Amino acid sequence: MSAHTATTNAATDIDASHAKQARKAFLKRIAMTLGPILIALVIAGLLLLAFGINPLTYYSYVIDRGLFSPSGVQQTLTRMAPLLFIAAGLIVAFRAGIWNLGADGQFLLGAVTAAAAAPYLADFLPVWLAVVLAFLLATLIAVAWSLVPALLRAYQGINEIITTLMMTFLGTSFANVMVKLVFLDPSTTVPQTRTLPVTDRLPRLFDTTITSGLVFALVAIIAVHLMMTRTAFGLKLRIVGANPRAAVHSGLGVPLLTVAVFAISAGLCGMGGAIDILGVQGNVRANWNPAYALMVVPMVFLARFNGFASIAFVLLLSVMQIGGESAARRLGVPNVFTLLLVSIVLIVLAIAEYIDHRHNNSVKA
Amino acid sequence: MRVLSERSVSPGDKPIITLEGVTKRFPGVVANDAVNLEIRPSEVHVLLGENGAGKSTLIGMLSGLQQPDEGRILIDGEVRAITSPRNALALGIGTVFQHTMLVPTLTVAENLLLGAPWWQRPRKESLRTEVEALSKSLGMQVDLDAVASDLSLGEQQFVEIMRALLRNSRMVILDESTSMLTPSGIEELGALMRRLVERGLAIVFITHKLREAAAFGDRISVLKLGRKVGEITPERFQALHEDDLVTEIVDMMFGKRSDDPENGKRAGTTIAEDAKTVLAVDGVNLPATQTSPGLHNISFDVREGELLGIAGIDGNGQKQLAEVLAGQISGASGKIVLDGRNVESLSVGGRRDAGLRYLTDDRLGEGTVGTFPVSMNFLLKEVGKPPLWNKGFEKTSDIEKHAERLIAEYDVRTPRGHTPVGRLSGGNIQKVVLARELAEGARLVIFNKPTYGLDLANTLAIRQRILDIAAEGKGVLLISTDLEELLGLCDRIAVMAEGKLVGMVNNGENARTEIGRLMIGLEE
Amino acid sequence: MSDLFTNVFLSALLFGAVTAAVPLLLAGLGEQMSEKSGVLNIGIEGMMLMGAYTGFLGAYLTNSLWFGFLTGAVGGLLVSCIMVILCVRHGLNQIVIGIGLTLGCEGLTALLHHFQFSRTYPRLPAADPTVIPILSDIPVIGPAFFKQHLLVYIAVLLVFVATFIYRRTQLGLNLQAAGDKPAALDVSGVDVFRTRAFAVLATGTLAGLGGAYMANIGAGIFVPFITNGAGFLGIVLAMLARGRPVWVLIGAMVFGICLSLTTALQVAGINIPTDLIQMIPFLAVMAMLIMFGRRSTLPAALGIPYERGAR
Amino acid sequence: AAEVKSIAILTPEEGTDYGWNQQGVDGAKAAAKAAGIEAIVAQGLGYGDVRPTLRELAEGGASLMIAHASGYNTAAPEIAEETGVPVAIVDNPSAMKKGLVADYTLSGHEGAYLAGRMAAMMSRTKAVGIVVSGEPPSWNSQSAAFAQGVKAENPDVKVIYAVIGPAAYSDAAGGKRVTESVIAAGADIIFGQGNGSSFGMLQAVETTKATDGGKVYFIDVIGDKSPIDKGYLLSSVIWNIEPVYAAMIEDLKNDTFGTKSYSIGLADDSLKLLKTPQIPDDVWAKVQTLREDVISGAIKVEPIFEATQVRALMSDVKE
Ligand SMILES: Nc1ncnc2c1ncn2[C@@H]1O[C@H](COP(=O)(O)OP(=O)(O)OP(=O)(O)O)[C@@H](O)[C@H]1O
Ligand SMILES: Nc1ncnc2c1ncn2[C@@H]1O[C@H](COP(=O)(O)OP(=O)(O)OP(=O)(O)O)[C@@H](O)[C@H]1O
Ligand SMILES: [Mg+2]
Ligand SMILES: [Mg+2]
Repeated sequence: MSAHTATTNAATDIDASHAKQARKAFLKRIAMTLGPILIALVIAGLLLLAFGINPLTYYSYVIDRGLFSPSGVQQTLTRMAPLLFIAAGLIVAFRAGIWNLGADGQFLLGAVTAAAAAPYLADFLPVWLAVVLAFLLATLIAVAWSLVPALLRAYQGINEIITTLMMTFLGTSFANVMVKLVFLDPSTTVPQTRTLPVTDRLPRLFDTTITSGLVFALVAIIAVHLMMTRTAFGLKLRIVGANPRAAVHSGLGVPLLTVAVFAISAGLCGMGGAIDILGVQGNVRANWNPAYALMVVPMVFLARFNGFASIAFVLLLSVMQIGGESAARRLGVPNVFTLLLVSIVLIVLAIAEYIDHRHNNSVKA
Repeated sequence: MRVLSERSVSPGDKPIITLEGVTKRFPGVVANDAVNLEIRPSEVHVLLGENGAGKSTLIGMLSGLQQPDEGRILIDGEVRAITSPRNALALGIGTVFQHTMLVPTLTVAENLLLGAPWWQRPRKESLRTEVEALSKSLGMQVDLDAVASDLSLGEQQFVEIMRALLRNSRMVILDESTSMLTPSGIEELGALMRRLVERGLAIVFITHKLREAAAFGDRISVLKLGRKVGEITPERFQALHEDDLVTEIVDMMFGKRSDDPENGKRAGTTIAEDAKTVLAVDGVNLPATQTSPGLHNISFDVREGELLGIAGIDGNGQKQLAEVLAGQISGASGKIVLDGRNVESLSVGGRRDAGLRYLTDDRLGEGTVGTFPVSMNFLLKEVGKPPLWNKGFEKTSDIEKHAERLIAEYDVRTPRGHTPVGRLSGGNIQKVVLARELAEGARLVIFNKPTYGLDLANTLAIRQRILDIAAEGKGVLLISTDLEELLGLCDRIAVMAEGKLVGMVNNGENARTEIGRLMIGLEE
Repeated sequence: MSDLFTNVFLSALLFGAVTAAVPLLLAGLGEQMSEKSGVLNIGIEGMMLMGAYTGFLGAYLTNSLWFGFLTGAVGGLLVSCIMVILCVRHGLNQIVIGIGLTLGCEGLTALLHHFQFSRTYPRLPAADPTVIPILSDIPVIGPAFFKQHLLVYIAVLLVFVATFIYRRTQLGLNLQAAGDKPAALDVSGVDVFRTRAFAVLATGTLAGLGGAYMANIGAGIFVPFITNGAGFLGIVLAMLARGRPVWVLIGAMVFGICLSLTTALQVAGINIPTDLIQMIPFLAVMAMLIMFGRRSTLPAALGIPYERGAR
Repeated sequence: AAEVKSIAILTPEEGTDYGWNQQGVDGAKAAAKAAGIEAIVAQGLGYGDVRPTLRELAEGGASLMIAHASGYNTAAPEIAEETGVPVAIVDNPSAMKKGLVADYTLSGHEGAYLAGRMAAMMSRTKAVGIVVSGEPPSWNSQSAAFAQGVKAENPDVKVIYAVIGPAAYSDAAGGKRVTESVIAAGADIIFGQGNGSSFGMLQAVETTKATDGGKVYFIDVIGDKSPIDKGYLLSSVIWNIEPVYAAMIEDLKNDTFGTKSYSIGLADDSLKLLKTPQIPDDVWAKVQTLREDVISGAIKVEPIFEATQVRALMSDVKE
């Protein structure tokens, strides 16, 4: 009897200490993320002061618009949808050791395809079907676009950093050509594709302006996270990424897996483009290139390729973009200040991550 | 083999280097624990110890790669910190590391020239004369214009020794330099060490082979779990008989146990006449490449319960043979029949499923994924297969349990199942790989240098495993450059040279000489 | 129509090709050195942009182009110092820091431009060319290649200096070792940190100089985002060229000539849509990649921070 | 009648470019001042998605939101629909909706035509150049009209047309390089359109000699760069947008917003050629006469917005 209670006591003790530890770890994570952001804000604040602007006002505007005002946070969440798809695509590639720096090109081609296909298909198909087909088509085209670097890498061993960078230059140029020469909306003088009417776009969530694309994006990135960490297929990709020779030795078909990685990664980036068009933009204009990936790449690294952490970092990026633009306007700072803010936050977060990593290593000793 | 009597220079009295209470910790291990050591001129100081005993770590601190956490290092009696490799070189400490430290894309000459002031032009000509002078007095030959990656590992070792000597080192450290050498190469290196100590140099020599220690050493220190557990001084060394010496060392390293692996002969099993053929290889060919001799019309078979050895000097196509059999390289022709079934067209995975297992000699390079946990490395070749995966989803707790079981069964020394395998010592990594290859369903296992770099206890354990597998009625193909190992374990031994099977010898009375003759090309 | 293609016009086209190629050449040479030593310097776009800004500022304030090149080089150098401290010294992720630096330089230079120049848009006077006697009298080619600013000749000379360094000096051996096997370099007594730091600082200097050339001579003015991705093209060229500086020169010239070709085709009034014509430079580089990229194996330790004694 | 308290203007770049953005911002400010209301300026928004900004401005109580970029003309009507706040857009008259969406597609083609006439009169080398950093409709119509003006004045004057590159708005170096090539091809007057890159064109004009050894002149569009001129600015096709914005405010008050198109024209000088000291008096006088003819309809200039048609026109001109 007493022995029994003793063990249960011990068990609850262990449970309690476990929970305590988990909570501690969680709090530490939060501190390790918020702390650096605070430091970054102080640094950026000094810059603002140098330009004669009260940093506190600036930040209160950023937070207010980006996070706390009801309509502001809806914008933030809406902006996250394409970013999350790109993040998901990058996670697959980076975890498999493929440095896909061509996400912007893949995103744009997906966007152009969706923008061209949806209104066209809607002419003779039910709208929902047209949208779904446009989404799939966009994914397909983005996948096809990645085939060049994929095959070059898989069968010729040509480094994908160069090819994907180059394919981005080419892709933006090509998307532009497609908009101007092929998918031009004849009813307007502005070079852009036909516009999908607001009512035909993806539904918004409840009574808000948040696009339902956000839900798809969250599903995509969580699915990718689970795929990479929990499934055999994800493990295979990670083996290829961590040690390609071990992959050969273990009997994995490395070239085929490489092509698969490119396809999934580019497909997700293309979906990001499609979701942005079908959910928010409605059309693509010539020379439109939001270059989201340039900012998402570092976020994914900071998240250590973890899907959930990526969601948090993408949220942060989105808040900075939406809130920063608002604050800049209200205070008369040029909008480019947002770039500087993002850059400082990025670098300080990277430093914090490094210090954390060091610390962890020495503590375990 | 002992050359004690020929010593002319008596060991100096003043140590070049003294370690006092040196301690080094890594996450989860104390690699060196309050080690005291003295290294004297004109002396070969042998360091012995199991895998992971902390020998390389000690060397790391002497060569400036690592700093001790506690304790101090005295050089010529003065306390000095060895802050960097550059500093170590300046103090006259030259090191030949366990893993090659040559830049693969540079030529031998360029590798030797590294370290000169950055603004200078490489002094190739003066290097050439210096190297020639050294070559003459030491009897070593190196091709200065060869690209480092084209050299065999043995040749690379020589280049590194040359580099240490070119730097006018007072002390040369050789970390397992013999593990990659042929028997005659080992003899040469031994002779070279003698000549060097005669010139007054100090040598630190790390090896796992007790006979080498006994043959070439003057003083022996033994490390165990980071601690120094014993030292045999030159006086005792000279007084002891070789066999007693070995026994004493074994006692120090492993406690009471003195079964010398090199005496262990296979209990004369006989393979039944009617034993089934597990593997039949017929007329396998592979085109030669720049770095390998290819394979030429290789045919042999292995029967159930049989241990077939493949002898030969490293680089004569053994690795290619193993990889062709495992399905890792394409472009080969010929027949490979496993249990009566042609497997040439099967993939690596297909052959593994059919029961063909290949234990690679490149544990870190291809055998494991260093950053992955031990538990996953057990399953590297079974990814996605039930029961540990359910419809492609991993069953995390089952995988952990599976790992725990194997860790216990194979005595893998690791802090936890999710420690990255790259952090383990070589012997323990080998156990992980072994556990993986011997899993369910093995019919024929190819071992490629399974005991290379392993300590005595691990070597014995692995050899016992190999015998057990054969005893279970499976076929074994054992590739090794260690003739003793082959003679100790195998039923038959094939000899490879230049990508050809030049002969097949039944293990027995005259096997050693026959194989030796085949290896050096005396019999065709 | 063809009467447009006078010698003057042809040499102006070639001249333009050279002008467009020089920043790419400088950036590519710089990036090549970083990559050789094992550092993937994605921040080069930011370094160029900073060099363009500080270079313009220096030249504008002192009225001296050469002082401008100096300040431009220093601007790039300062940005690369951050990269050295964070990525080489402490081993932070090179891609994160590189992109961070690029974004930061974009924001900062645009901001500074806004406060300083956005009402006045100062422009520099024309640069004096250095005329090479005799050679400059060759029709078409002469005025295009031998009536350039001295810095252009220096940039081309740097190709040979770089080749000399890689082939004939200890520094060259050090750089290659740092990229292919840093541990081997370390144990031979050469400081890997210093070697890589030197390479990254050289990259910053060259990129800054390239940016300054672009602003001071290429445009004669600084406007925000003026580099327009030239740094990223530099990365591509460096990777394409692997260890050979001459290939950076060839790649940059091919790109520059393709740019001029787009102008020529338009002026000739060939009725292909401009947007198609303008894909030519990228297609040309992509074609070079497919043809020669196979040989472009990258240094084994590229992008991997070196930590002594790590396992 | 609706009460109009404030107008907001959204521009892709900062309103300090002596061009499109500055004319918009300055015009909006002036119109607001004249009407005694507040002007809210949201500038430097880029060419991406402006919906968040539009929504915020609407929420903030703006009475009218002017989306001053053709790239905004999809988003703005949608947000007007969603929030009920009126918007003004450019380049999409078909989206007009009473009380909600007005379009002010402006075209400077008549001014550009006059500029072309003037350039043809003044060119010594009998060749003029058009350099653009992109091909949006409003630039196309001016490029075309300029070429037509040149041809009408003197069919022997060649027109050399060159686009710098895709999305080369900030490519000042490219602007200079291409302009130098065009000058080398014989042009001594450059009609330049581009944002940041137009400063590179100006720089080329200032530092390069024409093939005849003389000075090269620059004709600018939309804004007035004379404060930063060094004596090479020949003229500019100036767009004064203030009257347009003022009319919008009036229409809002009168509940007629969204029922008519706004335009700029030579008649009320909302579109005019900039007079600089570089223009000889006789030339200026001739141009003034031509201006009357355009106003009276004696000369008809049709706007051409299509890039392909613009290019076709250039090759026609040359043959
Ligand atoms: N850089 C490091 N980081 C973490 N652990 C390390 C590191 N270096 C060595 N160790 C650990 O320290 C212990 C001693 O390793 P060391 O390499 O010195 O052994 P060794 O005696 O040379 O073994 P072997 O005979 O296998 O070469 C091992 O447990 C090893 O895993
Ligand atoms: N300016 C530099 N450029 C490139 N590498 C450098 C530079 N400075 C130092 N290094 C690197 O650091 C290493 C050590 O440099 P340095 O020659 O200054 O050392 P030192 O301590 O002065 O040694 P010593 O003068 O005895 O050779 C060099 O081998 C070189 O690779
Ligand atoms: Mg060791
Ligand atoms: Mg020195």
